[in-house]
Amino acid sequence: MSVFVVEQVSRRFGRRSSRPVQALDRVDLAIEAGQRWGVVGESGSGKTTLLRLLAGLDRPSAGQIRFQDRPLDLADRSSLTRLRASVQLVFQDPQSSLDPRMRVGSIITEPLRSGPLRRSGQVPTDVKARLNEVLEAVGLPQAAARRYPHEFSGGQRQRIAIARALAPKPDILLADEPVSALDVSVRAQVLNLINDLVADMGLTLVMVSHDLTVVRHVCDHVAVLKAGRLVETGPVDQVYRRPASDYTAALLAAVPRLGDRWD
Amino acid sequence: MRRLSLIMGLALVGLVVAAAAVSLVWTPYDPNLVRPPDRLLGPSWSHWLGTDRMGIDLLSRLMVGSRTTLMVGVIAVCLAIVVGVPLGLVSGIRRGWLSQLLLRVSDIMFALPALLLAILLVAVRGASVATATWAIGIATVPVFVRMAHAATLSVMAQDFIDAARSCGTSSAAIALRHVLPNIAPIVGVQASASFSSAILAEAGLSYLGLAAPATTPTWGRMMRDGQVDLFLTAWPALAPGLAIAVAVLGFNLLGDGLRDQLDPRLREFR
Amino acid sequence: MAIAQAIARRVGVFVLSLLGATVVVFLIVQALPGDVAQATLGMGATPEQVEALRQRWGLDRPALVRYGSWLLGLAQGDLGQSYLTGQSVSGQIAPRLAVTCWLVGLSMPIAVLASVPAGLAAAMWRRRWQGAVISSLSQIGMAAPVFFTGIVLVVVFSVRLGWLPANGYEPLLGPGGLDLAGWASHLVLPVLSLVIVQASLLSRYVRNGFVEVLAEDYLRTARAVGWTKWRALVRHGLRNAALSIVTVIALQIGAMLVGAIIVEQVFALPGLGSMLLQAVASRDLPVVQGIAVLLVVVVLAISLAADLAYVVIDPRLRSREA
Amino acid sequence: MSLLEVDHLNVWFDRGRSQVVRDLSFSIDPGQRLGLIGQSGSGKSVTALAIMGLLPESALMSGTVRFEGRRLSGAKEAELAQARGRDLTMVFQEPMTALDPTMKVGRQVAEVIRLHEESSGRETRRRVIEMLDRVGLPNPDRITDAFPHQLSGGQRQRVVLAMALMLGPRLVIADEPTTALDVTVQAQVLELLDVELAAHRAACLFISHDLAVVARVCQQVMVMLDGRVVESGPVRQVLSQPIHPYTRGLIATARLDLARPGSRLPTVEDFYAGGQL
Repeated sequence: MSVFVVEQVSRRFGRRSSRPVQALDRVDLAIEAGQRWGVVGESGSGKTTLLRLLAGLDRPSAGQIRFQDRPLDLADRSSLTRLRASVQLVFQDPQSSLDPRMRVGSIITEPLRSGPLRRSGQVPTDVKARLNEVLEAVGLPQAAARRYPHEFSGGQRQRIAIARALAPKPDILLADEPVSALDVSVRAQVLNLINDLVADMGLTLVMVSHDLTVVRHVCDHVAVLKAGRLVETGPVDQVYRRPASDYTAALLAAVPRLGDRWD
Repeated sequence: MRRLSLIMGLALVGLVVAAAAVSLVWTPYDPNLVRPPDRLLGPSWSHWLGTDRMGIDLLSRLMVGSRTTLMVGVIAVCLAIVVGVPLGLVSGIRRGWLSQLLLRVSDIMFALPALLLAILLVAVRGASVATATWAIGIATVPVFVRMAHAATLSVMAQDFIDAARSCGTSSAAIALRHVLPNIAPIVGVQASASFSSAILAEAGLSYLGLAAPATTPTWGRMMRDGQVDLFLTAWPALAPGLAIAVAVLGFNLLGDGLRDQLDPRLREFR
Repeated sequence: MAIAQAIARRVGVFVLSLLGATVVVFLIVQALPGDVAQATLGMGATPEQVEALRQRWGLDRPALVRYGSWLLGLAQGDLGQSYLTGQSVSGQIAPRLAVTCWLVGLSMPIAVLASVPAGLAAAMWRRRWQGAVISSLSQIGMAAPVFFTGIVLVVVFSVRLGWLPANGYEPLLGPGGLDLAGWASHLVLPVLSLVIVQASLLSRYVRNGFVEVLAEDYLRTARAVGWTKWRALVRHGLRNAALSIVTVIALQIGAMLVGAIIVEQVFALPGLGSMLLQAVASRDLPVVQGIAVLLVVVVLAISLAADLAYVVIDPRLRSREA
Repeated sequence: MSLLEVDHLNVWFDRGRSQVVRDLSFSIDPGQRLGLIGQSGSGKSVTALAIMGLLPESALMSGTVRFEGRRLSGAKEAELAQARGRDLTMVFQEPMTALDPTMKVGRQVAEVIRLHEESSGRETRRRVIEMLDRVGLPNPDRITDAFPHQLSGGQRQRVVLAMALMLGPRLVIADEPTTALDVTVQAQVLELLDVELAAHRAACLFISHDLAVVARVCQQVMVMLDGRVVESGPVRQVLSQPIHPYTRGLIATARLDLARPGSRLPTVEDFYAGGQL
């Protein structure tokens, strides 16, 4: 079953009077259940815009997104609730994605207390138990629930954000550059966590990144965006070994490797 | 250094509040008792701040006057918060033509200083403390609309708002659960600053003779009356002026102190 | 092209705000409950007398019509006739305007000139005693109401020292010809009281503007390539300080005009303020309305000028609208 | 003689309550490139600021910094300012905010020349355009009249590099100069830095949390942990025979490209228990 089908989707920003920015230009993409997709490109390539469209936080200027084989209509409450109940997001900047005035426990359980999700009946009802489950899943002590986000380091905050995303037992996880704000040495821990969780819970993953090696490590499929247009899609292994476009090849070559001078 | 503003602010505000509270049960003399033989006395042990041209004890009258000052400030600022913050909040969350119109109107009102608005109202309805309070309150509303609007916009730009939206949290819940707690400290700081503006406006109106009648003791009015005898003695004019300055300084310092105490991560929002 | 567009947009907003402001002033003065004619004649007047007065003042016409004709007059510089004297309001305002213009026009530039070095020093020395002294002085200057400052100045310079007159005004071009000394001596104290309040306020904003620049990455870059701290701050901070000053002037111009009204009362200057207060006392609504509109127009015009200055100072605004 | 000598450097913040740099000593020879690596908060940036004399006023510092034998630590601001930009210079992480938004970029570069040398207006403009061209900016005569916000992050970082390299300084301190850039732009900027440093025979202190980036530019490397240097030596040697367990952890985590996709990645904690997240 297709989870998302993106059909000829475009997104423009800016009013008609001024020069509009074409963030996405007629993009086609089909994401099947259980797949792990990486969306790769430079800043300004439209990768985050695509993710926001999938998350139902924004609507396309043209084209259509189908979610679980039905058109996604943000104006239609039931369509939106279906999306919200099964899709969760992890953001790039763990500084800004956690409300500084809330305790970690309330942050993580917010999705469980949201009206539409509760009424949909698809989310766990025992909030306390679920909180402890996800805290354990991301490797945080239960005492963390009573503390505030600023008491945690960047890597730990990203764990909190992941715990919040997992709390309502989503089928699909969307992640926007989940490790690019972190030190290289912390990156490994968060990538391990994402890998384990996606495998254990059988999630469908869509992860945006500018780093092809990160995508290769976590994903099985990759879509390469350049200036709003899709330049290449395919199994990650194939794209990594034999990139079909020069742009992908350039992206790959640009990633600094330890071996560059040393080997 | 930062703590200092807060402590001094609290001390000065505390002094004014204490004077008002004590005046309810006790003042050194009757604040309305006219004693012509005692007129225009300088400060002494029996009259700490001296007496005015009617022989009334200045300290007693100042203490009673602080009640008006605080009352006008509290009512005007509360009015402005209760009306202004929700409007600013809603216009920051729902950005339609209605919000735009609201902001435009508030900008126009902003061009009308509190004192001018009060003068207009007084011209129509006659001078009274109530009219002055209403005018100051109404004129302060746009301040809070603007401030709450700007603060709401910066909170709404944070990722945690998208996180909340993406799990179906309604706009109302977002406003109450995320935006309001995050802008509350800024509202508090603004309230303190607006409180001192309100005190200044009320004092100005009273000084111009546009607020309280001569019988009601207010600091501005006392200065107006004291100025007449300026070449005989300066005390009746200076003492209430000092009181106003102390109160305004207190609330200004309190506002600065509160702002410095704000969580540094919250300051990024502004 | 971009600049022209940005300017046109702001002028458009200005015109709309102007219209809005006339509506607000009109509504407050004319549409609030209370019968001015009755109030003027007192309770003893017969209904016929009241009706006659209402007719004479045109109060019997519907509000919309009255607003329309008032607006039409405004557009031609006609503010209507005084209830009291029957004279044209514009004609009465003209001589008073000069006093207020001198007062505000002299105070503002002096306050700006004083506040920039004070703000710069306070920012630079913000961790030392010199900065603390400047900041404390500006706190005190801000806290003291302008009439208190004025009275203190009178006590010192008129009562104690006897150097300057405590009140009154003499025009620059009086009946006896050019009278610079008389004119100046009557304006020194009023201008000084306004300057103290405004400079205190401005220097605080200027200080904060400079402090903001101190924390900017580009100041670090400037120092890394060879600017000393002071020179880097002046170099990159002045524009920022200019933005702060423009912002405060735009925000505070209303408060400044009101301050001028009060100062006129303190020093018994025959300016717009005292005219306004007399009109309020005698409920001469056309005069009140006329002066109020004039003041609001000035406030809006200054806001417009500030907005335009922004476009000139900040290049980001220019192209963002392109 | 060493170009830069840092001797027993200590830096405290918060009125001496928290120590950020602990007893740090090292030297850089002329033309040598030294990488300084560590997690955020390990004290690398503070070390750079201390060398430049750009520490915030609230910081306390002890120890000495010598540049070509002259003492920089404790020198007067005017004296330091003369050396900065001409003898040694620094490039910062955030290209978006490193330039004054209200000033044309050409003028900001030109000021570096005018600060330190006599130069006519026309001559200055020629040199600015030439330098902008050298750092690989397209249409340098157009870009010189652009405002920072009209340029991309990569372009701005090139402008910053142009300012830094304008007068051919003998030491360039680069504090995570490419962390905020896209990988493709990062590669270009690193290449540019490499070429320009070589052309000027300038030494470099290169700060990064990314071992792979440091290895790309430097011959020597120092590993910093909690304000201390725990290991230093030639890059080749440190990478092949790391001694400190923390260094081993860093190296292991940096080799994402060698890991089998989907496999568990090694973390620093596998090697060094003292480090936290």
